[in-house]
Amino acid sequence: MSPQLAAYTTSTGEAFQFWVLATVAVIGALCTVFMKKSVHSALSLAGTMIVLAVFYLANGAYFLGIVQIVVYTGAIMMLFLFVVMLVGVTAADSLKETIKGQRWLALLCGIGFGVLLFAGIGNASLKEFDGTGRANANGNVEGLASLIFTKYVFAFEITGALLITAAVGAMVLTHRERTERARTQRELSEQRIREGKHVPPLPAPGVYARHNAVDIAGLLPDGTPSELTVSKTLRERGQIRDVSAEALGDLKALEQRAEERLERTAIEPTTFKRSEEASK
Amino acid sequence: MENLIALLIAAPLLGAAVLLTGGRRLDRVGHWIGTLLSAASFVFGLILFADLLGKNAEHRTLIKHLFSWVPVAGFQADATLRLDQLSMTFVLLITGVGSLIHLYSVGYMEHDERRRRFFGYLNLFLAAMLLLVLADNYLLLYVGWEGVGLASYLLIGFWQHKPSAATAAKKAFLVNRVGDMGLSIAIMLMFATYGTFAFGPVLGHATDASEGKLTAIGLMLLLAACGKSAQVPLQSWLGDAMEGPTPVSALIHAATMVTAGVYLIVRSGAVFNAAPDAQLAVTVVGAVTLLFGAIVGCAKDDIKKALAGSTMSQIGYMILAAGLGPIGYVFAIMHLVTHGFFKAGLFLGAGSVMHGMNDEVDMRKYGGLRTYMPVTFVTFGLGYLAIIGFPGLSGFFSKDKIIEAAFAKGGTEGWILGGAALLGAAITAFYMTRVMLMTFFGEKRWQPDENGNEPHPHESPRVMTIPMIVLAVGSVFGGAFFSIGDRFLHWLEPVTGHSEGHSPVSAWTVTGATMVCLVIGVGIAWAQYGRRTVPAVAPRGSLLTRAARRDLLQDDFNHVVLVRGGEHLTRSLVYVDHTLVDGVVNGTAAGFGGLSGRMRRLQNGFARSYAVSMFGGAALLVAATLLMRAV
Amino acid sequence: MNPVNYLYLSALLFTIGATGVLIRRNAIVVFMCIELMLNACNLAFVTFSRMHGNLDGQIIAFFTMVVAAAEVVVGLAIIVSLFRTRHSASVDDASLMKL
Amino acid sequence: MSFPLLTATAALPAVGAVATAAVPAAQRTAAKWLALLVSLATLALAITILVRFDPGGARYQLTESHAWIADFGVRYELGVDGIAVALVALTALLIPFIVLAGWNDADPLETGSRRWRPTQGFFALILAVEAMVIISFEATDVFVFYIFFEAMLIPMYFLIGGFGDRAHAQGEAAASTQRSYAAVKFLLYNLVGGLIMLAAVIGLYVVAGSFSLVDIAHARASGSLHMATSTERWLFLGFFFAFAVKAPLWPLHTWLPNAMQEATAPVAVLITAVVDKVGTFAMLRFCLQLFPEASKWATPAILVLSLISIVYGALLAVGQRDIKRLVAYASISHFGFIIMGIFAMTSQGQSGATLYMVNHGLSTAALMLVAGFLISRRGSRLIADYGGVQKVAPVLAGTFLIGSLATLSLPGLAPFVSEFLVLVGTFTRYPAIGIIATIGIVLAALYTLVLYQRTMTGPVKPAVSAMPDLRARELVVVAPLIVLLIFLGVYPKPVTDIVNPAVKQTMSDVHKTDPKPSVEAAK
Repeated sequence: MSPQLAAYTTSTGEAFQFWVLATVAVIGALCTVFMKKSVHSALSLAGTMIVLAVFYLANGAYFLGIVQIVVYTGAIMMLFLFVVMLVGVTAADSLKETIKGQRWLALLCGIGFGVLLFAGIGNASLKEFDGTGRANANGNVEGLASLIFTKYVFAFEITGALLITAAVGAMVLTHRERTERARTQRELSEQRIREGKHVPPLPAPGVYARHNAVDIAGLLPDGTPSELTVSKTLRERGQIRDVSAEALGDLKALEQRAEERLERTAIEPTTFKRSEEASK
Repeated sequence: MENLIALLIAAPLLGAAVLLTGGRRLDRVGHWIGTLLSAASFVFGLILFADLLGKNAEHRTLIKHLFSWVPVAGFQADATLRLDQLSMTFVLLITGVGSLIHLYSVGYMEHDERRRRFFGYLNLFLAAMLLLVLADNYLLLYVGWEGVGLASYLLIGFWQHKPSAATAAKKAFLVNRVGDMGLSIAIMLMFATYGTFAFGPVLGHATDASEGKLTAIGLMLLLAACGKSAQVPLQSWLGDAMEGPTPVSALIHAATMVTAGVYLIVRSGAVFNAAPDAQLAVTVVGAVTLLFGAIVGCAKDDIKKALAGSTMSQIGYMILAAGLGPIGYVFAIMHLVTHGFFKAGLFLGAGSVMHGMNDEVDMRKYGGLRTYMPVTFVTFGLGYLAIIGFPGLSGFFSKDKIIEAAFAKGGTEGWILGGAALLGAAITAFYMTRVMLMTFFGEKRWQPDENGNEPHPHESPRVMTIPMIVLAVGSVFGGAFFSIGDRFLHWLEPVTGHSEGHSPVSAWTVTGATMVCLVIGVGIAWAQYGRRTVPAVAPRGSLLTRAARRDLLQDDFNHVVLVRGGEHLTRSLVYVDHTLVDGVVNGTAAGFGGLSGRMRRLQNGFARSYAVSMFGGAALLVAATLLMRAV
Repeated sequence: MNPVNYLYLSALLFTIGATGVLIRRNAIVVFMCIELMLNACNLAFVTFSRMHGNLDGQIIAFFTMVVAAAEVVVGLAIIVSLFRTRHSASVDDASLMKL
Repeated sequence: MSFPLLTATAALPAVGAVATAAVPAAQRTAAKWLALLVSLATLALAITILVRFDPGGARYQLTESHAWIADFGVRYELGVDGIAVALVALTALLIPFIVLAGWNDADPLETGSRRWRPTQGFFALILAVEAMVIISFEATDVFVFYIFFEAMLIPMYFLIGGFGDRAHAQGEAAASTQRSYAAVKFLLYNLVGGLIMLAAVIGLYVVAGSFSLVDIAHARASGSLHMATSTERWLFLGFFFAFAVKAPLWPLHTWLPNAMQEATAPVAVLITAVVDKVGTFAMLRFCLQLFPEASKWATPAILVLSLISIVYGALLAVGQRDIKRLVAYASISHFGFIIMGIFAMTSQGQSGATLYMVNHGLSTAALMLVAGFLISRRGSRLIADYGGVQKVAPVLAGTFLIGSLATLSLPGLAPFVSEFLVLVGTFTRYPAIGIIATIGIVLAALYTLVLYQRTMTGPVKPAVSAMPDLRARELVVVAPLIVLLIFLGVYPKPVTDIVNPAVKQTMSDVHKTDPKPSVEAAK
């Protein structure tokens, strides 16, 4: 690549590439913001990042472009997905605003800020550019390395310290210190007896219910769903599917169909009840 | 000899201090201590008098510098006493009459459990009054001036458990304070004008100042005199002051304190002489008051209030005389002294009557007392003859001279003033005859009170009658003693100066006219109260009578304008202070509170909200940067 | 085409990210939006690097990446521990700053 | 180096305050005695100052000077002139009476908790206030003065808010609310004043480069320090505002009635007789010396305000139904007189004002403390709840009357001399204002005598019929005050001799001479 000085324009290929990929990047960004499920957001963001990696490469930042793909899109976004999985993959956020005026203020600020930035960039006289040709003359990675280990060596060292600190910090934050001996099953059962609640084992999901999926609460004998039947993690994520209303609707429809079919009158249930009492 | 002047004041002051702080162990002897110290002061006075008589007329002024009182740059107030003929006259009157009244009070207050304190107050009064007349500068005079006011306040309100007495005392002090305001402004004017307020420099160089200044000083002094001497328009307190024990009325509100105004004007003669306008104001006040008091005196059924009206009227005569300038000063003082005798005698007589009548003061419930209390009747009668100016008695000499002097003022003023004085003489004769007839003549009209106690009129004990007799002797012979050979005139002339006026009418004509007025007054009274029986319940009376009973509505005016108005003013000010002045501050506080309450709502705790603010702030920063670059 | 268009894109992405931070309640999504903003910045740096013809911009972008990585690690750790205690990843639930 | 007498006088009560606070909870009486002894020892030191002070000597005597905060030119500088000596003596004199009068005011109602020590706190706070007031009087460094001027608010705040009258009519909860309202109001008013003053203090440093009163006044007098007219005026207003709040001057007065009403009588005396004096004293010392031209510029406005204070305070006193509020408004009226005397710019006025500060301290103490004794007996502050007290408690009534008479400036009692001096001093320069101010004399008689009449005279009300007369302790408090009132009324020369030279100095600071009598002027 021949060094190119003070160019006024890039190649048409790059321009084409820019317009296509920039559209993709913006759509990705918007999807990141507006997708209901965080998994979708994460994936959109990953897409945007890959586009950005391409742009880095196009701008002569080969090292950064690769790092962007490997480290950012590869590692960091995977970390995101991991956490999303931990918190609840399928949990869909409500996009309904709860703070009064927040959305409008946010949009106003965003638009205002954007307009100002655009105006600022537009105002700057950026008609010509140098290009990275000379800077990358000895190879991009070598160029970066020579800067990092000379001019920016202290900053580099400090970032190293920062990374270690961050790693340690993350460990400290997520690690739960066990301050006491783990309790044995016996002790746990004794405690349950002492507290006097849920002495028998927790009911399994789907008991008396029409479904047996793990996220559907089992029905108690009186027909009310019991959240105890669903695993704690799902409960905390709020991912319990409540099918009781649906089930009741189904039941009603079924009964109605049965009545139509059998031409029963509404008296039947009462007689049934009476006979039940009589049997007692 | 000069040290004796200080002792004059010190003796009663000591008495007051001992009696007021001594506690109950002095209860049994307290009254005698008080009387003794008062008499001691009188004796000192007599010694000093003898000393003065032994000197030439020009050297009869003794000055005693006690100590430097308020030394401030440019402002030297010294505690200096001055004894000259004028103050000597007063000293003798005050201590003499004062001692007699002390003696009388021993009997009068016998059954009062707080008698010791009463004598303490009386002694305090004597000390203050002596300070008033002995002071060598106006500021020290002011101390005495307010001191007598305090004593008067304490004594009027002596029976504090009676709300009326407490109110009367407060009223007296307040009205006097208005007068005191005049005195203090006068002193300030003197200081601003002369740089001092000692008698010597001020009176000696009075004419150095402009007439306007002098008139202002004179008018302020007149205001002071009006307050103290119960002259219109500040006369309203004197009638109520009769709530005090009768000896107090005799001593303070007849013989001595109320005449302090006359003393002040005569003492400041040099100022008034150079300020004719102020003098005119003085005479007008005197003339108006002498008629006002006389009219009020005619309508009152309360014996003490009738006498109070009379006092007002007689002091009106004195003020009138004092306002006439050098032609009247001496006669003002002479009338003051004779009035001291006969009015004190009359009050003591009234006290004696009340003493015998279970403290009844309504004359319509007296009648025919002359047989029950012969000594009181005779002494009261002599006082009566003296005050109406019966020829040969003291009132005749002193009052006649004042009427003559009023005519001698000359011009229209002279005629008006003289005429007022003559009219006053007639009214005096009327109301005094009325008092006399209602009390001592006619049928007995007293009835048992609601408890069934019928009064048993009886003569008072010796300790009370002796002072009355002494005063009666004074009222009979005092005037003649002073006037024959112009003794009093020659005595006072070096201090007050004297000039004969040019009367448009001869002295004998005036005397004759006075006699005619006298006869007319007595005659009308006789026709109304002597020949007819006096109704025990007051008839409704004419409009004028009813107005006069209410002090010619002056009190009502005061009540409506000053009391009610003042109450409204203070009440609204309290409201203003609470709502407006305080409200502005509280409003500011509430404003800030409300504002911060609103601001606090922005702090809703949501991180996103804060983020919006941050973002908005960042946008603003960008905008500011761009703007700066654009500019 | 002038590389300045990259800057416009960067500004646009940054604004979208910032708005996202303000609008979304899910802490993870908020974090993603922050990443978006950081990436937008990086794009700008890289573009500047090209326009000025030196590598300093790329260095800065590199550092940004490092810092962003550290930030993500710590931030996600915070989210996880928050989720453990509060059973929610919504930023609105943590409104303890309110008086 | 000689013994630092001034520091010792201020430090002794400060140390005493700490010691009193440290007394164990059970030894309540010991704390009282300790406080009394400390205050008496302070009085002894103050008397030593009085004796060692030479009226004819240098302007500031017994001076002490130490470097403190070198970077800001702050020095710990103390020194007293005649005015300060008089006020230090007044403060040291009044505190033992205040301690003695408040002997039982802070006893805990129930003797339950052992850790609760209100008594110790009460007396420690009083001593702390004394220390700060004394050092404010002594400071000749503006910064030092400012610090203690402000710090005084803290103990005062707790004294007002923490201790109130017993047996309040509306119950303890309502009383407590009103107390804290009064305390907060007191604090806010004075803090606002103090903050404005702080700005002016900093401004002064910027302009003058020093905090030393002596240096600045000297530089101003010699002309080496020139201030722009507007700068001087702004700085003056900053200082004056704080002092006017403290004094207090109409319309900044409304905190005083609340504070005095809610505080116990001894604390009320502490407020009005001691703490407020710092305000008027500072006007005389700082406003006039530092900003002579601005003081003259502001004189007409200040005189009018003080005139309003006089008449307005008196009128409001007439309208009050609460004894302590009445005394508070009376004090506002009297402070009007003091400020008027200061700004009349005549030697009579300023001597009178200084004398007035001393006399007002004595007279208000006498009246308020007796009123406090009265209130503690009946458990009510309302005038209407009393009547006929003189019949059952003649000594109490008598002392109350003397206090009232002192308040209305009866000649023969100390306040008369000062009030008349102020009036004369004002009159010679501003006749109209002097004359209007004399209305205050009449109104003073009105409110005091109405108070006396309603509470003490008339038929005995059932509620007061069993009221005991003054006890020995109470008599010990009141009798010396009355003796002093009479003595200074008859022979004020000892005080005027000390004050006069200082006033002369102040007059020369503002380049003013007394107006000549018109007779001499005409010649």
